[in-house]
Amino acid sequence: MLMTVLTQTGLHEIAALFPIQPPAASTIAGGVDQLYYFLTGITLFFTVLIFSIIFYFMIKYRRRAPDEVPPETHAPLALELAWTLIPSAICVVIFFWASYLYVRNSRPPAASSEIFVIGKQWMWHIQHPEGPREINELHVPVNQPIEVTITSQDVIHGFYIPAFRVKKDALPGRYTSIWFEATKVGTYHLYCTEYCGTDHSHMIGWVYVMPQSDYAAWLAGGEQNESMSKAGEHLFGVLGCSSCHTAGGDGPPLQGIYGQTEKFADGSTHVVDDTLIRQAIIQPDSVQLPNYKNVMPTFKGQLDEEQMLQLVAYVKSLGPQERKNGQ
Amino acid sequence: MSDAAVTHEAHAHPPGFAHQFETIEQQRDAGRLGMWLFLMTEILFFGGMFTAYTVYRSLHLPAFEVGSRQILEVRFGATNTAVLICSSLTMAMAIHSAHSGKKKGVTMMWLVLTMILGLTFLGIKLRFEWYEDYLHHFVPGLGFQYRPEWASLGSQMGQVQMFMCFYFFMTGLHALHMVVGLGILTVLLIMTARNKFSPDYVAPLEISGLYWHFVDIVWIFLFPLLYLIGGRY
Amino acid sequence: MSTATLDLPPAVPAESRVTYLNATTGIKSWLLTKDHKRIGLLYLATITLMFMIGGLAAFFMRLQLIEPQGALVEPETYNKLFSIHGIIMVFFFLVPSIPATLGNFLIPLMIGARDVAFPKLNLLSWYVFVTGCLLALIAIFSGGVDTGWTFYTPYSSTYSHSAVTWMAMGIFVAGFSSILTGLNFLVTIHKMRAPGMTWFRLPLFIWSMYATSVIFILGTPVIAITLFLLALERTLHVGIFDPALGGDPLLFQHMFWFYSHPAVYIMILPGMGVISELITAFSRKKIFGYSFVAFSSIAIAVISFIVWGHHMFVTGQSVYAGLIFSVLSFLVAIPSAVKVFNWTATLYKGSISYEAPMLYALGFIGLFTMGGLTGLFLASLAVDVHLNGTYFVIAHFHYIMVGGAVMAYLGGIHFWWPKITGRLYPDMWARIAAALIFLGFNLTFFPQFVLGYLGMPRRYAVYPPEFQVLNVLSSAGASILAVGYAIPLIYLFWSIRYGPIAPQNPWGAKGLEWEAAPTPPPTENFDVMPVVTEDAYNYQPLKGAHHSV
Amino acid sequence: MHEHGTQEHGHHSEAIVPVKTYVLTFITLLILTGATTGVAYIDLGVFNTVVALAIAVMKMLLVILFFMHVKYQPGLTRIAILCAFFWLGIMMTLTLSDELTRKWELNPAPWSALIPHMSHLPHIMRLFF
Ligand code: HEA
Ligand code: HEA
Ligand code: HEC
Ligand code: CUA
Ligand SMILES: [Cu+2]
Repeated sequence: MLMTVLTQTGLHEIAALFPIQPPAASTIAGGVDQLYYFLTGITLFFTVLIFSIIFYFMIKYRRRAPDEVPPETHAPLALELAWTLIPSAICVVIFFWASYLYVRNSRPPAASSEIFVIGKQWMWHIQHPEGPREINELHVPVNQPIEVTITSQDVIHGFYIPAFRVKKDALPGRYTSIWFEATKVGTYHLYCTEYCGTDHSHMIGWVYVMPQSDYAAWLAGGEQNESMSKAGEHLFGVLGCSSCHTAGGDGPPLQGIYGQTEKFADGSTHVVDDTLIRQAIIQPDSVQLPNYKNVMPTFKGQLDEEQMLQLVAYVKSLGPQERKNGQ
Repeated sequence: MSDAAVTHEAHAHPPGFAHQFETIEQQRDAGRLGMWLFLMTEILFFGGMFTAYTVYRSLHLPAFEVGSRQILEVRFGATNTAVLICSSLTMAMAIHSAHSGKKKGVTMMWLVLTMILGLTFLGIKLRFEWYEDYLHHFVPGLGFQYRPEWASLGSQMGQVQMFMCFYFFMTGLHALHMVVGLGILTVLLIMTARNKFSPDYVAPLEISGLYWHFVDIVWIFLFPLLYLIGGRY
Repeated sequence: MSTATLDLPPAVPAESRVTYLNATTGIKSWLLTKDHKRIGLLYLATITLMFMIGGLAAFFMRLQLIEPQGALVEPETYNKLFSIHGIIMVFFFLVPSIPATLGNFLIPLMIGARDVAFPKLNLLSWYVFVTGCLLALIAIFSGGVDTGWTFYTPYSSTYSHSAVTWMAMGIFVAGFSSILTGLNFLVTIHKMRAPGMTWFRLPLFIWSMYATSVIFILGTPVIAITLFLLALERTLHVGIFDPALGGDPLLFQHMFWFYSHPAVYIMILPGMGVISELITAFSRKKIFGYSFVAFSSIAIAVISFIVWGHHMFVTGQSVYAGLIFSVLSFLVAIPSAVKVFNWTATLYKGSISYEAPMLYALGFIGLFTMGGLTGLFLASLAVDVHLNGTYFVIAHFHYIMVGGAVMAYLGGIHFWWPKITGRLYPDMWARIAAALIFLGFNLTFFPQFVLGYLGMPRRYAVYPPEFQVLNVLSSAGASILAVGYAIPLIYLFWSIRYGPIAPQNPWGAKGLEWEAAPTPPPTENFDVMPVVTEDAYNYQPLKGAHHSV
Repeated sequence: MHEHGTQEHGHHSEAIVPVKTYVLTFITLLILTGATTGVAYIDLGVFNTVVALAIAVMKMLLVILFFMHVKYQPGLTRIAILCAFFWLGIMMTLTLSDELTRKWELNPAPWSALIPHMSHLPHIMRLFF
């Protein structure tokens, strides 16, 4: 929008020199930009207001004689109330607007496909459930909501795609998530925004938004990795999970548990989600099911975050409502 | 703006009177307020620890309970609580005797008693708790070892060490305050011996008393938080 | 009453009168002084030094960023540069700046006391501060620190190989100097006011120092304990903040910001107090809405403690907590707005003159407004998701801290310089410097708003080439800024020896420090202890003592 | 001329707190210490924590009011103490407001079952239910 204004006013030489607006390439971006412009408007209004009043008074009431004594003025209560209440009202509007967008942007639509991201000093590891893995590159289809599950192998990183107006920190030992739906085919920056050590500024990459058909081709082509859940299934056997988690084994069968609400032995209820599966693997004793003995060993320290995500993907794939994975 | 002159009254300065004040009452009030403000700071200082402790206790409840029940011994904690309460009483009595004009020997006796009780507290803490913990490898950083009995905690066993870390840090910080308090008491003892105090001038005693009582209060919270709140049944 | 200087002796060369400056001589008389005025000057010298170190780091940073691939140093060094810059500027310059220099110097003078309540503690606080500075310098020279000023765990606790522990100890120690200063000020303001100096006659600078001191004593202990835990974690690795051992890195962020957000108001509140003094003096007006301005300081101090989570909107804090902290952050904007409007309205029908301090004051109002309003962008959840961690944040806080707080600090130094030294400085140079700083400042930091919106992350030693033009603009501005800061340094030093002798009250300002205390004051401040019979800023004496809203 | 006395002087001759008060306080404190220790050995569920903390607060109040003479002192001291605890409360509550609600993002809040038609609620409200 600003770009067009610049171009029309003949300032396009300047506009060509450096951009003044980031590309907006997701469904989220538009809403955020509108609020951003509104805030810019408010800021301009008050800044211009204050500056002009000051300049006006500076000239009108400049000192004319060294011993000038100006008249006394009084502060009417109404005025004080006005400039307390009007900004308050503006703030209320901004708060609700911003929070509405934020809450909306923090809940992925049900039809999202998934991508997993691991931050590591100093690169982004990205896994597609179908198998392909990438480093510092992220290929996504256009017009498809995508939920990104983010974690970190070491310190805190920040996963940031400015063109989509999304950002979330990658925390060691925890899953965070964002979602976006790209709207424009193109290539966009991917940054790390949480300071993470020496090469923090090299922890950058590119996001490629592709037409859906190209994306499918990309998935099919390239190096052929087994899908995440396949890799997870493999691990499930190697690590011995399958020895217990089979019908008649010591552990509960995992078929169909994903997304269900479970009652724990202490009576609390929990939804089986990525975080809970991760917790079951790292801290099994904190996941106590009523009819089972607490025998599952911890696998803490035996898995890196990538393998963890593969296991999670596998357990998920046993779920009843197989999520559409963008095929 | 100044249309009246209040000269610095040249009244006979009582001992300990500082030039920047107008009256000795003003000075005493300032000292008290100053100490209370300092104690506010202390509350937030320990408060930071308490907050971290609360958060982690709620996150790792089983491990913290095991640490509390299986490592800490209530009898020492309770005894020490009683010892500190006694020392608070003797401290209050020391101020009382100076304030009501008793012989300096009486005040000194109360001060010495307070110090003895303070030392008793530290002695119990050191000998029967910290030293024993060290022998049993319960000190993080000094050869901490996990116990087979804690195996039921499974993967959460590591947080027993975290509990002990908080335990040593909180009680250590408290003990450090006690040591500072003992230093202050020593100074007060010397001042009393040199007849610095009179019924009109007990401010240093009083202000140090506030500090001593505060250290007592910290322990009044540490005792249940570390030793008791999970229950010992 | 109307010409307040009447009953005071005419301007006498400082040399022929006993003042706090010449009452005793020799280095020792300064290093062992218990005089609040001299202690203020000791602080002034120390923080000026620290400012130059922090500024030098900034200078190298801006050089580095002229080229996308980095013009000067390796990323490793750049990381140390901005960490040192942030840490020095915040903990060793801006936090103590106005309180420890002007606050120390002026509080007893303004309320009509001979000294602060605890002069020995006051001196002790300076020594503690210097110890903290030395520890920080040790950290810098033993390899530097590369954590950023925020010390986020687990990077700082487990992964960084730099001198984090030394630096944490430096800040820990310097914190106690803040606590002692705050404690001293609170007791002084409560207990040492001259007869007739009621709460609502206090100059607004005193109110703002009161509010600042409250933050000092309630916030500082928490950063102390937090950094202590960090140091402990670094040495023992017991998992207090390390998620691999069951710790929660976000707890560190909570505890860090519990202090560090209020700390940003430690940095701005004293500046706001200075501005209230300057605006009234140079427009010869009673402040508009005295009690609103006074109470807004207290409101800011209190609310500042409940907004810290706005630094954590994208760091994994829960959505609920995010909503709470967002609404509270908007709340804190209101008292700031009240102040800005009341200052502006004070000019109305005034008799305005434009000496250098007034230029700084007007610059402050404009730049603070911009900095504050861009704070609203960041308090808005959805927008902060985009702007967090980018140069927009950098621009926001430099507008407030450099355009606001440092401007106010310089304005205050210029305003009270004659009082402090008994000398005048060349006003023309002062105005030129003020204008240069204003220009250089905007050129440096305005482009950074655009950079941030474009998505350029902060703490980047190298950056994508499309950001170069804006970065070069910013670096160009920074060099103008450096010149702008160098000029006052020169002429103020010059004036100590060669400046013309200052008259008793060069600005014709109200207030005990100008009207009742000689310039420069004697060691005990007043020849005759003052009694107060009128409101602050009574520039319209015809109407007499009258208390307006 | 002195329109308001501004120096908040205390009372000139301070009353001396009788020894009896001290001794009574002391005995109560000892009793409470015994009580809190004893209660820890009885299974009261969550109330173990509640009782232990309540007793600690009572003991603290006794020390503050009598040993530290706050009962006999001007309001300013009390305000200072209240402020400190209020601020400590802020730190704890708001920190826990994050730590304890992180799970809710993925799992519905505990009371969500009470609200049957949550899909009709606006986004912001839906978060809470
Ligand atoms: C002196 C320092 C100072 C001050 C006073 C402020 C003041 C404010 N700050 Fe700022 N801030 C910092 C220093 C400061 N800040 C620093 C150092 C950081 C970064 C730390 C780091 O990560 O390294 C930061 C970061 C920061 C963030 C986190 C950004 C992020 O990392 O994602 C946020 C988010 O809410 C924020 C908000 C605010 C708000 C709402 C105010 C408000 O108080 C502003 C109030 C003022 C006004 C609003 C202007 C005057 C009002 C008017 C002219 C009237 C019109 C008003 C209305 C319509 C309301 N700040
Ligand atoms: C009080 C606080 C304060 C002050 C005054 C300043 C002053 C300046 N700051 Fe800084 N800044 C911070 C607080 C402050 N800053 C903080 C907290 C951070 C965040 C750090 C982090 O991420 O952890 C930061 C980060 C920061 C960055 C971002 C770095 C990054 O994220 O990669 C940049 C980049 O331009 C910058 C620039 C500047 C400049 C150009 C000045 C100029 O105003 C400085 C001008 C001053 C001088 C140059 C010295 C005085 C001059 C002389 C005495 C003359 C002689 C000297 C020379 C000739 C060189 N600062
Ligand atoms: C020694 C047997 C055993 C092994 C080996 C084992 N588990 Fe388990 N698992 C259990 C038991 C028993 C439970 C029930 C939880 C409880 O009560 O502690 C469980 C629970 C779980 C749950 C939670 C189920 C729910 O409904 O909430 C998941 C997920 C899980 N295991 C995954 C794994 C994975 C992945 C592995 C291998 C890496 C594995 N398990 C290996 C015994 C085992
Ligand atoms: Cu990874 Cu910054
Ligand atoms: Cu903040």
